[in-house]
Amino acid sequence: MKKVVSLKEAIGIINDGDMVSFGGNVLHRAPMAAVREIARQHKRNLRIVKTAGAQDVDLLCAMDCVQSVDAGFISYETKYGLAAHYRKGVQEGRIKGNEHACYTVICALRGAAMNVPFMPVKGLNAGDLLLKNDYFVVVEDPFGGEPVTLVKSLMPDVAVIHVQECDIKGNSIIHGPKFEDILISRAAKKVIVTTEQIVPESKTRLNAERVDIPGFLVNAVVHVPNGAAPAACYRKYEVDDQSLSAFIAMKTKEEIQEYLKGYETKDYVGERMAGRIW
Amino acid sequence: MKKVVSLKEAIGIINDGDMVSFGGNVLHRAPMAAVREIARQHKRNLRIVKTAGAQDVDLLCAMDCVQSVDAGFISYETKYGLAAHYRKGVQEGRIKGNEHACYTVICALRGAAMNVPFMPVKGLNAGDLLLKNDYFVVVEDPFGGEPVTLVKSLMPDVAVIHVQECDIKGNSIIHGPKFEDILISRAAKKVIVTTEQIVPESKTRLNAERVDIPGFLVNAVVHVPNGAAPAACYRKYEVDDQSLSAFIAMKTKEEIQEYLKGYETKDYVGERMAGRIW
Amino acid sequence: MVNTDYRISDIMTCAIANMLRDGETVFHGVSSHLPMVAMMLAKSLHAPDLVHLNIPGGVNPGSIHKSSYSSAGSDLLASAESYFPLEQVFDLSMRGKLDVAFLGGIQFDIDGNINASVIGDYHKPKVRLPGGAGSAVLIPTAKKAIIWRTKHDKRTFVENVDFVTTRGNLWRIVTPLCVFEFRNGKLHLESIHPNSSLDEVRENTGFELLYDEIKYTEPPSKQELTMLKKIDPHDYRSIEF
Amino acid sequence: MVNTDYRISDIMTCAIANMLRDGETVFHGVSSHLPMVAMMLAKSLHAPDLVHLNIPGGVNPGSIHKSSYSSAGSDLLASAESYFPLEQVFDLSMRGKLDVAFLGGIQFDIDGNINASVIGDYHKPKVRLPGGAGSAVLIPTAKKAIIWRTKHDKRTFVENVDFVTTRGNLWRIVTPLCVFEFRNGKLHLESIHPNSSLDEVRENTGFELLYDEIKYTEPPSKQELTMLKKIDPHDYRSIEF
Repeated sequence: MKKVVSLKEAIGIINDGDMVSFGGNVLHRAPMAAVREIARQHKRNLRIVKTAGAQDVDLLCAMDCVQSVDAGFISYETKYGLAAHYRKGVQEGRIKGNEHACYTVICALRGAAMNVPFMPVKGLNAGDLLLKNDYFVVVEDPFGGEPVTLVKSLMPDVAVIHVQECDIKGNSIIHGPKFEDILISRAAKKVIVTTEQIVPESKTRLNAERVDIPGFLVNAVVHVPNGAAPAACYRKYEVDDQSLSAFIAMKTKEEIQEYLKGYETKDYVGERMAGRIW
Repeated sequence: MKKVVSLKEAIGIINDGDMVSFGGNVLHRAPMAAVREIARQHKRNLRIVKTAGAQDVDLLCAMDCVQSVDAGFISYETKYGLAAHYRKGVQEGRIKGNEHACYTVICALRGAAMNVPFMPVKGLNAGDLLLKNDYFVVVEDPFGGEPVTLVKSLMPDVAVIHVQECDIKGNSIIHGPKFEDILISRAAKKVIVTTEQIVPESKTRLNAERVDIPGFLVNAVVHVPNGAAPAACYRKYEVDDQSLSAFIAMKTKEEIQEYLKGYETKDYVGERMAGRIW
Repeated sequence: MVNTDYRISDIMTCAIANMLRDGETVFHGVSSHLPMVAMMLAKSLHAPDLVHLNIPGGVNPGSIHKSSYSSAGSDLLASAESYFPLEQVFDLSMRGKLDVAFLGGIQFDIDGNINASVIGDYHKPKVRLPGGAGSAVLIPTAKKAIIWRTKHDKRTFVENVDFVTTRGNLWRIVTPLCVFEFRNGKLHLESIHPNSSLDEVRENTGFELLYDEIKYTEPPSKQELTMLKKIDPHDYRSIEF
Repeated sequence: MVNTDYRISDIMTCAIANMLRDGETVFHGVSSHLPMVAMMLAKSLHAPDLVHLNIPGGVNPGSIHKSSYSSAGSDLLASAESYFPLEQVFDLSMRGKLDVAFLGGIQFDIDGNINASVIGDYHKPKVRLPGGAGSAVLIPTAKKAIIWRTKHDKRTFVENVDFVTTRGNLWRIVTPLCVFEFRNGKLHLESIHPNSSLDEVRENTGFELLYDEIKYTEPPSKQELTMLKKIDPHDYRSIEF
């Protein structure tokens, strides 16, 4: 029943081979502490789902945790360039890059939230994505209209989401852009929330209408201040330019292991909170 | 460009034969002033879409404005009994009662919001609704799973929604339960908002994250305090028991015409606002 | 045997409350005061972590004192701990994560067919009923579908329903006289309320009564009745009677 | 003819701004500083009721001064007038209500094929590109799809793209040298920027140049340059150069 756990315990929920979806978008509110712990725990063959990822996907690709990536866009933004480890993994055939159109990831997750095997998608009606990927199929409209493209639902085993506020029951409030986080919290079988702050239940109750993820959907809550760094977290911190630039310059797994080690103290600072009696 | 108009002008947007969807739920925040104006303007052959309706649907059925009703539930709640005019219309064959499962209305509106001709629905896999209605069809899953039920999308021409706060651009904030209002605002081609209060743009901007319907989706804004009465409006007023009970006791169109007349002063009180230069 | 300290509405409310387990996600809809009170009762006594879901989206409302005319009103959100509206409750059930759903209906038969739609022909009905609301998707997907009905007569429990709004996978039906359990594809008499008798149930049921043994529903306890007065002081549980 | 008062980024920004009409709904995505500035410019000058849409969901952000490293950041919501996130922008485009979408791409050919996916084979790529993001659904559905690209060379404007991420229905391509228009199924040279020439465009384009007449892109006006300094003081429009 106790939901507030250590980062290690929470990430222990994830199994090798799981389909995992991350919250945030590119450089914003990605659950980076959780991602680093996934790498430290040497998870294998993860199938990553995200509309638009950056360091989260790139780091896991670098550390050989990834079997496939279903996404519309994997890259840092202009200033930071491309996701080298993801690219290399796909180019060397170690990682399957399932290209979507961002929206088809969204539709595939909507299909999961509704527990249907596919979702119809307007718009995707031309080009090679349709031809080269078995997760798209064009069918007749049984109601007599034009042919319709269907995308196969993506049903994540685990969603990992970083928020600014969460109470001990898991009721979570995201400040600023929510990106696809609410959707993935509904699409996934299990939800891990990392949070800047654990707030009293009385506070979330005062803002009940603003709770983005109700506690009963949440399996684990981890207190991780700066848990999105080096990505940005609205109202908390901006991108950590130095950390991100350093990572992007890294070539070897050894360098990245050191990088992960460098974050351990920060990432585990919430352990004490998990141990407390609430 | 001027969106703030009189109730008469706003309802003028609706054409005979249109598919119209109302906000609110049963006795809560139904756009009753707009519904009364639809009746006064003698709209004909409207195709009504709502998960769960009460006086809104019943009144329009009484006044012969309705061709069909797609809904999961049409009735007042326990205390106020059944929707007599709707029942009578369906029983006499004047109105087509297309029964849904509330959720299939939701799915059909999701289909409209995504502009796809149908939506897959888990759950509806047994019973006569599936057999008797041509808007449901069961198909093979092209990805190889179990057969899947599809519901045909319902694409409203107009959504009519009553809110507590709206600015002159149409940015609308709903307090309390939103029911399916946000969905219908996305599913419909045009959106009419009636509002308890027209608030300054500076106020909606301060609450930008809480805006439920962005102004660019809204075609007409009407200032109608008490515009949901005799239904309830959260933080503004409860159900008007006397008015509702009186209506439910009425049998003839003449009685209801008088009832509608009795509301004219109240319903048109916002006209002056529409005339003002903003 | 009739105890004047409690009414049929109390028996039904307590019987339903005792069907709910701690931690379960439980949904009630519109015109559902009795199950709403039963959920609050269960939560107040043996199921503190029950998750109360409803149409306006108020998760675990703190109070139902203001729900006089509606079990789908804003008051349920005003005192809630989070917002999870109807749309998403349905999605939740589709994902197999809704433990209990409370649903209504007008006619039931021994095979678990439920009619909430029409009397007579669907396209030319003699009587158009309000409609099954969530039933047709929730009964097949909720883990336990509980139907309550404040009438128990031969027009309600019939040999064959006029129309099958949905069927199968219901779990219990609670009436003023008894509780039915649906198992192996048939309705079985699970327990008779202390205010009723086998004869009375038989006389008011239009199909054969199946049962292994005659059991009686546990009467409301003193603790339950005391708690009911506290959580439902305006007696909303009796609105339908 | 070269005016040293403005740079190529200014020409492109102003050219794009002038393609936007008042009242239009316009979306830009990630890594899209230049079109973002162009939208703000249009809105500040001739299109006050343009509706600015973006990934974080900030409708009509009041300022873009804080968007230094990202055109998908929270700052766009912090100063916005309402919230309308990416999911819904896509739905809007599917419904035919998105007037303009800004998209990227790595390779383009004369038939309007766009590659943002791979160089080489899709399943065994020589180079895995970032991906088309919204392109594959927005180019077919937005009323006007504008592509901007800060490189104009024969590796970008090719005879045949390696992979068709999407095709058709694009409207304009804006490069450092010129503007292409897509009409009757072919890319046509619409106008040459004042800093370039027909020869330069031809030398850097891997396909035949189609045109009816030689036109030049309007150079940035004084008013535009003054406004650019105000709305984009940190020169984000030049980030990609």
